[in-house]
Amino acid sequence: IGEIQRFLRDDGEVKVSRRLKETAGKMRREREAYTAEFGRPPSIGELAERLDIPMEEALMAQESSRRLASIHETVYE
Amino acid sequence: MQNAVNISFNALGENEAFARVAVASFAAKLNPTVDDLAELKTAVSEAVTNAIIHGYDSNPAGMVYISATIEDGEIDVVIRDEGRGIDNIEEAKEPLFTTKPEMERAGMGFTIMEHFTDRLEVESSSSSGTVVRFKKRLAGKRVNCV
Amino acid sequence: MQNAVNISFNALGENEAFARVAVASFAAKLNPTVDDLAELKTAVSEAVTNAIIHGYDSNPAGMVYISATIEDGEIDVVIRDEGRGIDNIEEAKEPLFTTKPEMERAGMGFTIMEHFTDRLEVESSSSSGTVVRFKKRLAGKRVNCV
Ligand SMILES: Nc1ncnc2c1ncn2[C@@H]1O[C@H](COP(=O)(O)OP(=O)(O)O)[C@@H](O)[C@H]1O
Ligand SMILES: Nc1ncnc2c1ncn2[C@@H]1O[C@H](COP(=O)(O)OP(=O)(O)O)[C@@H](O)[C@H]1O
Ligand SMILES: [Mg+2]
Ligand SMILES: [Mg+2]
Repeated sequence: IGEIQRFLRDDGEVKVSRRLKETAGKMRREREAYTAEFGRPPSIGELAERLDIPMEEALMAQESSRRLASIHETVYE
Repeated sequence: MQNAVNISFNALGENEAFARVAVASFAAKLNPTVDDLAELKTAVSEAVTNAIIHGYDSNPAGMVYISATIEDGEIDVVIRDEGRGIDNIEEAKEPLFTTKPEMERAGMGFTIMEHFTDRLEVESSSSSGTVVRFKKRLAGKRVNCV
Repeated sequence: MQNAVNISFNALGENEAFARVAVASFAAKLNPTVDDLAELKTAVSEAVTNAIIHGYDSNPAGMVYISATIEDGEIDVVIRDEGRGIDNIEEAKEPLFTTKPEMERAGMGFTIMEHFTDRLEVESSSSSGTVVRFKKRLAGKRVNCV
């Protein structure tokens, strides 16, 4: 148990919201870079792999970066 | 094999994020693009918001039900409420039609859902509430014939 | 006010990630620390894995049910299956006790759940299956009196 707990407890008192906001920023930048390179957006798995983060973190981080303004643009374009 | 998940939650705006992430994490099995995933989540948001504010008039005692299944690279999402129902579905789907004009971006919910999914079906009655169902292809989309 | 969410899904190992993320995204409302959330997810994994492999013997037709409520900075999670049940709960909770010794980290599931949550209750019967319930305080934990 101690071993598992040490493995999990690596972030001290960092709040989930702060961690996810940082990850969301990295994901946004990596999405742009990837799209520029390959001419298509990455899959969520590719993005997680390139950033070396677990898929679960990528899924939660995508939520924290949600921007409603873009919906409007997409639909009215 | 078909794989199904069901979620339900109180009609509270703060549960919208839960619903979005839950559906996205189920859809993630298909390894969609981040853009397709964002579109799927937006469609889920619009349907959930409608259930909460129109179906239940923001009464948190109401429950919102979502079922999702995955088959052949496609996700099928059903969002259901047991609220007041929609009188005229065709009219409700019209861009800019709304019964709550005081809201921001009013009247675009169904238009957004139609735009971001591959097939949208709406059933509603004043006795049983509203069922919104959509499908979205998330895998095996790009057939590159060289 | 109390806020509740329910999820259910087929007893497939691939749904474990869905369950983890769904519970985590609900718990995220309380803005826990990264470590506390990781512990909560680990406890959920252990209970869900048990439901799948022990409760249903990995038969995907079985359904796993999770309910979570949040009140006063604490999350309450109930993970239920309608599987074979546990003969002797006290024995099952003993560290290293397992009826599937071929598995990795065998026999530590309940020990991990007990360690990573604030309160653990298990009920089980061969007729109705198993209910595992735990609470975990995620907000307002440390009162720093200076
Ligand atoms: N779940 C629902 N229950 C009852 N009425 C609904 C529901 N969903 C949509 N409606 C009706 O359809 C109209 C159009 O919905 P929508 O296109 O999302 O626009 P908006 O939500 O901005 O009004 C709503 O104003 C409402 O009258
Ligand atoms: N949901 C369940 N249904 C039936 N039996 C269970 C369930 N959960 C746990 N058990 C029994 O309790 C034992 C101990 O569980 P656990 O501590 O998680 O260790 P492990 O899963 O590695 O065997 C299992 O081997 C199994 O016999
Ligand atoms: Mg709407
Ligand atoms: Mg176990």
